[in-house]
Amino acid sequence: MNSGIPVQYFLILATVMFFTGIYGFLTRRNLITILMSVELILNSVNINFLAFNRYLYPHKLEGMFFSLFIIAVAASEAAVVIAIIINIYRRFTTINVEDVNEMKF
Amino acid sequence: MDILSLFIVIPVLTITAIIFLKDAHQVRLVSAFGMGLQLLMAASLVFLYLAARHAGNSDEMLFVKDYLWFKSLNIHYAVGVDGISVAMITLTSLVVFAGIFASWEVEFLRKEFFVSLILLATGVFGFFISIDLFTMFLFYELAVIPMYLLIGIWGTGPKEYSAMKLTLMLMGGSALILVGLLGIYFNSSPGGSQLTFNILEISKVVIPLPAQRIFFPLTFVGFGVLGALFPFHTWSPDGHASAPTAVSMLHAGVLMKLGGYGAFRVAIFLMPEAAHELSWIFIILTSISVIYGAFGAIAQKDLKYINAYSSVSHCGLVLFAVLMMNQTAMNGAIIQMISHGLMTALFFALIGMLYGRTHTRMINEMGGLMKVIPFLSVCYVIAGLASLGLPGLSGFVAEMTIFVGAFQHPELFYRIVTILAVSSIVITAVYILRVVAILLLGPTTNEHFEHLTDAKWFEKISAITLIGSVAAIGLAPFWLSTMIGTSLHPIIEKILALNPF
Amino acid sequence: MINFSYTIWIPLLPFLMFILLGLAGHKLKPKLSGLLGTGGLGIITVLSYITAFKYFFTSEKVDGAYQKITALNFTWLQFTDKLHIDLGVLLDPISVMMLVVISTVSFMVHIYSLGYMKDEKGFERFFAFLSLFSFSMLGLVLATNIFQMYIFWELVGVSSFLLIGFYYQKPSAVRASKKAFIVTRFADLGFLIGILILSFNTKTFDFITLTNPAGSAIAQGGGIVFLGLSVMTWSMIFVFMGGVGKSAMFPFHIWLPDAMEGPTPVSALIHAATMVVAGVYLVARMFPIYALSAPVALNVVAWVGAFTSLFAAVIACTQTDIKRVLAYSTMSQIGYMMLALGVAGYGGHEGLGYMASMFHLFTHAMFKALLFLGAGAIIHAVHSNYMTEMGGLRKYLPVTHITFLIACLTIAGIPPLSGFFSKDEILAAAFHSNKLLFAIEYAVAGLTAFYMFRLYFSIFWGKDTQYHHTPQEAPATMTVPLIILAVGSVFSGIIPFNKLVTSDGKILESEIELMIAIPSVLIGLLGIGVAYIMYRKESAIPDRLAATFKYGYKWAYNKFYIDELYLFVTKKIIFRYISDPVAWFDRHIVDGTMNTIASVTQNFSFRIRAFQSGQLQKYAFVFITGAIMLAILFIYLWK
Amino acid sequence: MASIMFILFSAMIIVFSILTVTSRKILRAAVYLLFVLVSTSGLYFMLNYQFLAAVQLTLYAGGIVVLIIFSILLTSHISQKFESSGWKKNIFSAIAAITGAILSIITILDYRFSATNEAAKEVNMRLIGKSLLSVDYDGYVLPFEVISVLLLAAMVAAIVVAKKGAPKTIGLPKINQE
Repeated sequence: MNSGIPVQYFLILATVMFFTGIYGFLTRRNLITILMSVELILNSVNINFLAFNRYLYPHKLEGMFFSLFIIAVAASEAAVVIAIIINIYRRFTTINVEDVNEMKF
Repeated sequence: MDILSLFIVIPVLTITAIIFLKDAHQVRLVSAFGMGLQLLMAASLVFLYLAARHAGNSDEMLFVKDYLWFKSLNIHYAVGVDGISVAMITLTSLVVFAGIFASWEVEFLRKEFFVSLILLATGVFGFFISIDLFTMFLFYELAVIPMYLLIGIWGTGPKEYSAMKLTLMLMGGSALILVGLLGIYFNSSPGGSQLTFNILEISKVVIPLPAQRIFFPLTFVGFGVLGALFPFHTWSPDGHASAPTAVSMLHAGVLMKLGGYGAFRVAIFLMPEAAHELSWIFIILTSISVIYGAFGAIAQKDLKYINAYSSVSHCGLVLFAVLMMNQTAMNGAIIQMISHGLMTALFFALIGMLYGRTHTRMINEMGGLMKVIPFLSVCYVIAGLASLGLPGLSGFVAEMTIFVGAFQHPELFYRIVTILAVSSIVITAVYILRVVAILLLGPTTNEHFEHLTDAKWFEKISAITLIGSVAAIGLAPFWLSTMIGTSLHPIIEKILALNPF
Repeated sequence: MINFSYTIWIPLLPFLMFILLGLAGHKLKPKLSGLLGTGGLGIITVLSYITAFKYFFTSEKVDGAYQKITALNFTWLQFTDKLHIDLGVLLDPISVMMLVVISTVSFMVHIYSLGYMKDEKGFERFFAFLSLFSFSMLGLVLATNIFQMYIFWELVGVSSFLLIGFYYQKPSAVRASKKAFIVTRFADLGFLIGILILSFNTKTFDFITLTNPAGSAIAQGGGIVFLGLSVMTWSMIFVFMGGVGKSAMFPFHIWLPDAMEGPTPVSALIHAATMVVAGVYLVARMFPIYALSAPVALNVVAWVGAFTSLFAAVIACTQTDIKRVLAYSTMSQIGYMMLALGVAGYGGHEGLGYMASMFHLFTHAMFKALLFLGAGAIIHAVHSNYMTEMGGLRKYLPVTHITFLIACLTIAGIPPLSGFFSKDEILAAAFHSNKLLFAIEYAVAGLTAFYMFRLYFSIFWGKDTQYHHTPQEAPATMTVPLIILAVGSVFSGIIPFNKLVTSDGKILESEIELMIAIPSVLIGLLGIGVAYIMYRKESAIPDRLAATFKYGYKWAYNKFYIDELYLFVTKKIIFRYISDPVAWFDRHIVDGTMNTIASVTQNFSFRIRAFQSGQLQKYAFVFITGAIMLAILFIYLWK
Repeated sequence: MASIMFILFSAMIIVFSILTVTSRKILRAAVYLLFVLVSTSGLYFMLNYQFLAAVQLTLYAGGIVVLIIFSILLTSHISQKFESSGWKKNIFSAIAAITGAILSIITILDYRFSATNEAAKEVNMRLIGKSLLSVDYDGYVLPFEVISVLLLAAMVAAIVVAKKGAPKTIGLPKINQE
């Protein structure tokens, strides 16, 4: 099914996705959109893992399981982050990341 | 338990006892008891030491004990004393003892005050008994740090500023010392065997000259900061002015001596070649200290500032003499340390007592105190006379030994500088007499002063202890001078053997 | 060899007395402490006389010369193998003579003080200080080595300080004591430097070694030259500087007139008879070195002495405070002694000046103490120091009057009183050495007679002044010392000094040279005559003279403004131009640098803390950029 | 066929990723994210990881995106438009991102990947299940347990953190008014 596509394509795709996530992470102000960017980054990594697993080491399952665990971690991360966001919102009545700078100096 | 470690154990036990005391009134009694015991220990140490020497024990250090406590760097807890350290230990215990009585009426956080004070003393004692450079440095830091709390909490005036300044500058000095010590350590074994921090072992090897050239100035300046070497002395006036009485006493009386002692025992003893080569730079700096401190003192109006500058001048003389690198001058340096320690402690104690009564330290706000509080005034005059080098008091012995010793230097430059340094005795006389005349003599200017009370019993103990010691050294310097001289002898031999000048 | 070891008690006894009176004095009754002090001094006087007798008449001479005897010596402080401070007792003609002088005058002053200081507060303190002074002075003259001398020199200075400032609530006394101490201290600096140079070159402090004419010390010193003069000369000039300070020679004389603020017995003891001659004693002690190894320094001594004697005599003619007149007179007379030393040589007839100087020191101690004590009695009676407020006192104070007159005649050099002999010897010595110096001294002799009789006539004759209280003759405790000293002044001239105290210890043949003696008596009589005309009765001549020599008089009256010059130097230069700038420099430059370092660090950290903005995205940006940079670095640049 | 599918999916992923991070409306961004995630699962199918693709769909697309949307609803207006962030920030971030991307891509293209010649394993549910619970060489029971504890902890933490009534709240929640 995938015979025609070189592994590099997957990797380039993942890279683009990754840096799009980075860009979002750096530019978005809303904490939730930042979280979305993080999800993008995580996904791009997943793609990489699976591509490597499939193309280079098809007889093993590490990549797949790694992706599986990443998805699980991402899920818990999302849960906690959203709880934090809601808490921050209560405290500062905003979820703009630039206004949340209590940790400065 | 060896006798030297007792000098650390006793203060530590005293501190522990104070911490567990419930009644604040007992704190000072316990402290006085502990430090009195320490004084007795010091006295018995002197006797033990002299007895051992008399019995023909000619080791460089006596009562040596050595425990390894950090194997990979070969750091030992090593203690040992020679005549110089014995003299310094005696000085310290005298000053601490007097200091406890001088701070008898500290009310605020009394327990913590005495704990910090004794902790400081512990550091000083540890410093003087150590013969392992690292352990020595450890105790040095232990002595410097409580000072921050003591000034910052119990001080007067801009105390936070002064405490911070003092601590930062001394820490800067410590940093230099640490670099110097490590430099010595890594050069301590040119043969490639085990590196060591032990002073005695290092003194047997010759540290390569290029290394000495780097690490001698570092070590010397590092200790010089504590010894009020120009231009690193400015912590001293502010620090002393803000510190509470006992802390000023201990600081000027003992802690500044760590500088001189360290410069002598570490910088010059271990790196004599570089010391000889570079001494002219530091001779210039120290003679500036001597003259400059004295001139600075003339212009001051605050008693503590006057005394702080005077200390700069006198401690400058210590470093000056140490750098002359001959037996007599070094002997004089050690005696000067002791003498200055005692008399400056006396000064600060008296200033504290005067301040407690008049609530001012400005000389022009006081006057005619001799009539009102004769005991304290007479003590002040005696302290002043000791400071300006009156024969019969310790200052004379110290200064004359230094001057005669320094003047034996074979090079003309050093002799001329000595004459400059000698001229400080006149300037000293000027500022001492100025203070005495304004402060004590003349008519009583302020009617509030008419009702001041003279010294209380604990103040008398404090003053008399110190005056007695000053007079004892002044009248019979022979014992002290000989005790120090015999210990200096091997050190000088070493220096001379390396530098046949 | 006679055992002199008991002489240790001579200095030790007053020291013990000082400790006793100083520590326990306030617990004793004042009278008891006074008697204790006086009694102690009495014992010392007896001991001194015994010592003098034994030394001069029973000790063996070698080659007809008195030997220096070290009665006792122990090391007090070891500097090096060769240099050590010893404390001990050295007996030789001059120290024994000084013993007699000091103990006699001191004893008289003690007795006198019992009366004079009777109702003063701090009576026991006064006696404690007097004991301290006696201790120091005796220790000074008995010193076996130059450093012991320096030690006691300093102690003498401090006891003088304490005694001048005895009335410590009087600002002028405090100022005077401070001035005395600091000026002499400055001079002592020279002394100390001199000692250092001397000891560096000779490697010894010991007097006997140093002053041995055949010894190595004297031989060595001439060789090494520094800035054109031999080091020996340098060291001797510096040592002499100490003597100049203590003996109130020009230019360090300014403290002595002010020192008259102290109680009058103190002035008599310290500032007339004993301490101020310490400088003379010092030069005499080191005399062989001066004479044999440092002739230039000896010349300096002579000229300083001559100048001071003239200078002080001129000022003395204009002063009105009787104690100040006496103070300037003291300076003038000490100038004489210095000059005599300065013109002397070592041994033989050359040593005439040395002998004359010591002789004059002896007689001067007697009559000057007498003058001061007499002045004290007058002040005691009149409650004023100013001769303008006195006159006609001969009726009220007969004993004082007679003794004072004797003293005045003595100082004027009228035969057969003692002053005649000693002064004559000095003039003779000067005459044989340097005619110019002789001329100066000759003039001074006339001036001396003039100002002393000016004083005498103004006080005891002159106008009849009305007093608030009729002046009364002093009590016996005060008059008895006056009489004893008067007897001493009259008869001490017959002591054969030429046999006893000479530069090399041998007998010096000298006789009165009529060629010098007669003119000197004549000029003395001339001075007395002029004073008689001007001050016997109230007359307008003095004022007219003063008006004629207006500027000269004004300068002399204001002591040639030397005080002002010093004040200018100390106040303006030391305080304002050295000390204050140093303090400012320290606070602002040195400390300022430290503070600047601190504040720069602080500012820097305030600046860089902006990095810690709390902005998550900035952190992330930096992190990612950094990661990319590193990647570029490691992949492409770091090959 | 496969390449068309790939192009399709990757085009969707890239386009919607960019839309996700640039859209000024937050709910739309969430929806774009959903599209990205769905396309990604398509890629997983292509790579023959059906199980993972399913997980991706359910957990990501179903769970996380719903969670995100809920939180959006709790904290923002749906129609709220973001003010665009500063151009400086955007440009610098873009430069950083593009540089990074280029760097990575160059590296990827430079690198010669070499695959093994081992026979591919058939990934089926049985194998996955066995591996997850196995302690063998290929077993993942430890991470599995760890992840389950983590999930539990995350759940508890989420509840604790988001719980109302923390004592030091500065502003009252104004969700209802909005």
